[in-house]
Amino acid sequence: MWRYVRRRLVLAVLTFWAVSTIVWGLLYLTGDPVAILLAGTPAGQTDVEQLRHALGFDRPLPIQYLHFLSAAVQGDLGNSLRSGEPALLLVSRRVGFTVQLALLAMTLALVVSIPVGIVSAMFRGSLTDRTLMLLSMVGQSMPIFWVGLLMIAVFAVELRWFPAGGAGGIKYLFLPAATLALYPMARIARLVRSSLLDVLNRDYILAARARGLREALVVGKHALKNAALPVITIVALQFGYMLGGAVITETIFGWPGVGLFTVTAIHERDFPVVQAAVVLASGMFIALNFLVDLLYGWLDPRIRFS
Amino acid sequence: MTDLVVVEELCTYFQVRGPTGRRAVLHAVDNVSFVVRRNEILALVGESGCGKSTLARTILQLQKRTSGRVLFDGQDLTALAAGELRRLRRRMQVIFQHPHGSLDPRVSIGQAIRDPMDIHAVGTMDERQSRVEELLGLVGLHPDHAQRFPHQISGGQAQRVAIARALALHPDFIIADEPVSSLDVSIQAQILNLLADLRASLGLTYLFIAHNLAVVEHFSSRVAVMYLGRIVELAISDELYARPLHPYTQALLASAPVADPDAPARPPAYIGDVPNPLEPPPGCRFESRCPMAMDICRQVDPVLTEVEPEHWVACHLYPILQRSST
Amino acid sequence: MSAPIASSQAALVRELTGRRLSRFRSGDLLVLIAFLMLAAIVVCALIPATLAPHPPNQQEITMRLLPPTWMARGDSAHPLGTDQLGRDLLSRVIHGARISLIVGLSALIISGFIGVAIGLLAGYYRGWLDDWIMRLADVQLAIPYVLLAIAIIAVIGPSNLNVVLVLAVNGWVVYARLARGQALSLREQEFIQAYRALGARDWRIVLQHILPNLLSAVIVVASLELAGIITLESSLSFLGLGIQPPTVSWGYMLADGRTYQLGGAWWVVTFPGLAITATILSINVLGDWLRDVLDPRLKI
Amino acid sequence: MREPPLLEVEDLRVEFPTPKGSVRAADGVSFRVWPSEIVGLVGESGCGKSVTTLALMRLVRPPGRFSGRIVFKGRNLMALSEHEMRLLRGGEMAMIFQNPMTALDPVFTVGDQIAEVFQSHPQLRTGDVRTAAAAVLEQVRIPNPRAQLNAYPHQFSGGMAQRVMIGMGLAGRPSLLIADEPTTALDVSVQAQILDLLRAIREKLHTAVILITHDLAITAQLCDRIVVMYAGQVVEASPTRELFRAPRHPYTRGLLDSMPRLGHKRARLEQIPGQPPDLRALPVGCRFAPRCPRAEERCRTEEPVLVSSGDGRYVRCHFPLEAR
Repeated sequence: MWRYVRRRLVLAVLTFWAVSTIVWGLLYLTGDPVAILLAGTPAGQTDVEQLRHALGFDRPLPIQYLHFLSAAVQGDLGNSLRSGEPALLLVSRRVGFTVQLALLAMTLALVVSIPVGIVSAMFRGSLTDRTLMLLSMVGQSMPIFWVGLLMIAVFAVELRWFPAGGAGGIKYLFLPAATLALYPMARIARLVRSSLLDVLNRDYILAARARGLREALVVGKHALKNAALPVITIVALQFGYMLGGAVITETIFGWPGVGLFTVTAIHERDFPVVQAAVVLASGMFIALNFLVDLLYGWLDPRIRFS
Repeated sequence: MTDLVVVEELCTYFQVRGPTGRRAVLHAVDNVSFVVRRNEILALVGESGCGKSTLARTILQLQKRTSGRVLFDGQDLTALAAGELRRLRRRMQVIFQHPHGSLDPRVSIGQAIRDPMDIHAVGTMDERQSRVEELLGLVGLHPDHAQRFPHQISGGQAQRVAIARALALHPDFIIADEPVSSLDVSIQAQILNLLADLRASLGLTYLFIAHNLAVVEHFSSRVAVMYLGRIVELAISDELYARPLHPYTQALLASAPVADPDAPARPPAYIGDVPNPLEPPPGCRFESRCPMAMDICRQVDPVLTEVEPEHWVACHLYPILQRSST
Repeated sequence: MSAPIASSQAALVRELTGRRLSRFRSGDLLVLIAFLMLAAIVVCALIPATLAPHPPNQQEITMRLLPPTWMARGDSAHPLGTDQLGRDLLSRVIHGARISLIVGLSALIISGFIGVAIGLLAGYYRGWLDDWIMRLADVQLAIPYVLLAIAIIAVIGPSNLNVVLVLAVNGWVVYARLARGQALSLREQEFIQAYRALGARDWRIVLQHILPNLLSAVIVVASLELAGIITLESSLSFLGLGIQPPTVSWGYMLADGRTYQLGGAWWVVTFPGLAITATILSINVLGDWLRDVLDPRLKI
Repeated sequence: MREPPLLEVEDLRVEFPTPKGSVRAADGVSFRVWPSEIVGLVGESGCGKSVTTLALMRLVRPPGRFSGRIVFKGRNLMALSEHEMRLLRGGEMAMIFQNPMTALDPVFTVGDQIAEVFQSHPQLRTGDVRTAAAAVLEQVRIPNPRAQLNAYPHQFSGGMAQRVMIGMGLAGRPSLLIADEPTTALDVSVQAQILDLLRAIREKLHTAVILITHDLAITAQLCDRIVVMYAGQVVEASPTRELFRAPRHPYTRGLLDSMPRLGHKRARLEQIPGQPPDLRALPVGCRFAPRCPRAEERCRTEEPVLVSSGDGRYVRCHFPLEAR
């Protein structure tokens, strides 16, 4: 097990390094990083050269990279072009909002999807099953921004149950969380169903029944634990996307998380902030995947002991 | 020259790595030497994981060897250039265990049998076509089968197609890797008889890999017994079944079910499970399960020796016996 | 009934009731509806100018924010009403189909082609190439892509081509992993070994025996991927980082109309939203059906 | 055999619906098992032997259907409630499977899975479940049983895993053990040990065993009687010695002759021509007629029934073979 943990940890660190490098390379995509940074500002030639020198862009590329790396290791991803504050610090202040939103959304998604998936699998082919699966197919097909707009139109404008946007108490959190939850909810419900059906066809389920186990034990213990493995992967993936990619939901509802902050930064062409946001989100994502690997090792003895 | 295939000190090792990343070396085939004589059926017997299939693949150069040589009709296959090897492949063919698995599900039966000729550009289109029909007849299939696809035929028929495909280029040598083990008993006999007939009429040489001792006894002229990557005994079939020398061969034979209710009941040989092939013991590989293990077995790896004419065995029991008797 | 002994009842049932293309099942009505819906969308994408009653960008300021015909102030010339600039919504929805499908399909084809090629090579030849490609795929999967995509677009600027490229870069990983996995298992299959033993060259084995056998899995995955690509494209357009006006795109229509929706003009966002949902839903339904028919054991 | 049979199966049918009508995987299967007897259920793949035993345990899952009469220890199993049936499974009737590695749940320890049997059957409640579970492993000759309780299935070899399965089956002290190809996935040397274990269980515990297999050689020394199935039907049932000495159904004779037998090297194997029929397109009359060397006109029109010849032998043939 320890060997497995170590290997996963090394992989996570390497991945994080690779992601940071890609984000660093973003500015060089069009050739001249300074031009990107100054785009939209009426800067003269001397300003450009000054900035190039001040930011070190006139040094050889490998040196620039090493400089970036050594700074990044110390948590320095540059300063915001607007406020001059450290970009990473600015972004981190917004993480709390995003985590709140993601946690509530994932809770909502799981509370609905897992029972739905189980019921569908147990009553496979029934009217209930077909209705639930059709609904989840529709849920999976609705683009999130339209869902958000519908939520606002119905629950904020028409019914006036919840505010249409902004931040505050749980009231403000509910609509964005429900919006964000819809896709994973539908996706996970379908996955729980198919994964459970797959497991129910396995020999060990037949063998468990042949041993005279109660159906509740066969399904509730053997089938569910085995079916959980693929579900956990998708749950983690979706949660990771929420942490980093709740961009659209946050934009629609004006929820001040990392996503909205990033979009604002893009419109303001504040690139260090955008970079910091991508690095931070990827970091959370990678850390989450690492935790899932540990969870896998704990759930599946074949990984733990091999 | 009567030896068609000569295998010399062949080794195939695999670097294996578990999900945890621990590296180890699997000695799948370890210092194996033997010859296959023209027109004989040499059987290779052993339990799962003993390396018999890897050995077959290595001989055919489908698997890279770690060291050693394989001579086919005097030419060293391991030293040939890719083009020359490809030309030589026409003369050696292989039949696998799973009849449906050895046919491409998207290739019709006729095309599958024709493929070898297409690959080596043999004959004109018409000649290839008539050869396909000839081959179908040879393996006992109807010409109409040519239009069908693998999922439309039974396992026994699929195995016949695989045999026809192997015969398309007039090979001298065929490796049959468990050709009947996944077939039903009544179909098994059909395929075994077909293989025997083809050998007689086409002068083929077989390396026949199997785990069923009764099938091997029926079908082979000589038998090599494999254990954990090694050949532990090699003898003429009748001799081996009448007088197995290696304790492992004896245990195998004692374990095989005898299809005779009147045969005296025998206690099974309790030789436990096969040890982990990743960590072979320093001495004899069979030592941990051997009822007759001696001190020397734990330290010295026995070599395959001809203890009697045509009877080879890798066991410390025999050279000692010989020495004491002479 | 000559397949290897069915080890479990499930295998037996599968063997006895194996689904075939020709069979009509209860869910097939849904599939038929999805097929017709998608066909209609494709027709819209092919000949939008013929179908649309008005040019998509024709503005009539006097006719702003007209509701659909069946409502009180509705105008029969604008069946689905008009937007804030008096443009005909029906015409714009019809024209929007074109860019969604063009962008979606081109990104799909580029990423599918690259991904399958890379995956095939990695899976068939193994070795260091395989190691590196799969590492790269892991790294890419560890990035929340929406965020990275908008960052890239922000750097290289939004244009139709850039959107396609960003979407294609996102997509290749799925195909590469799929093709690699299938190639890895296929190359160990006895029939591939048999062709190698026959002396077939690598290109022949890969192109004639491995590629055709993984195509059905690729088609299934591609159909489900297409839905994702179209969603992502409309999301980027919604954020103003995707398709740029005057090209009509559903995502941009939604972004453009959202403030007017709050004022009560629900139709400006409802119809483009419905169009996207209908497209993605029908693709999803058909993809699901394709999987059942072509490759029921495929896990996605 | 004066005592009443332990198990009586009469006219058992198992059907699976398919697009082209339903397929009868087992069609009118009848046989009996007496206490502490080992019966071999022999046939080729697809002959219906596995579904038959699943039906005995009432484990055929929808959409499969089954009907017929199953009487076990005087109780009509078809009339039992699901609850009573469940207590019977793993209790008085146990079952083991072909591949022990897939029949054990990979994510729970072996001890946990054995304990479940005790927890699911009130009649088996013992003081300490762990001790009872260890005793189960000891009974099937697994060394160091107490420590092995904490092991996961993948840590066992195939042979050891099959012992665990057998042990679990014995936990409920069954009077009938159904073993579905218990050695097919194992090596020869391990197979011999498992068969020996089954023999010892019968001696010691007087458990009757139904051994399902496609390999007649296995049945020769282990089984008291053999039931031969072909295309969903029982074609012959007979005490082992008589069956080997003088098979009465041409199919049984064909099977015996086509099987290479250790120590009986022949120049050429006899072979049964053709292949088993597709259950979706069965021939009219006798199902074996198309492959039968003795088939006559009657065989192709009239389906034979299973008849007793009085000496404990049954055969489904219009023209049964006489002793050679």
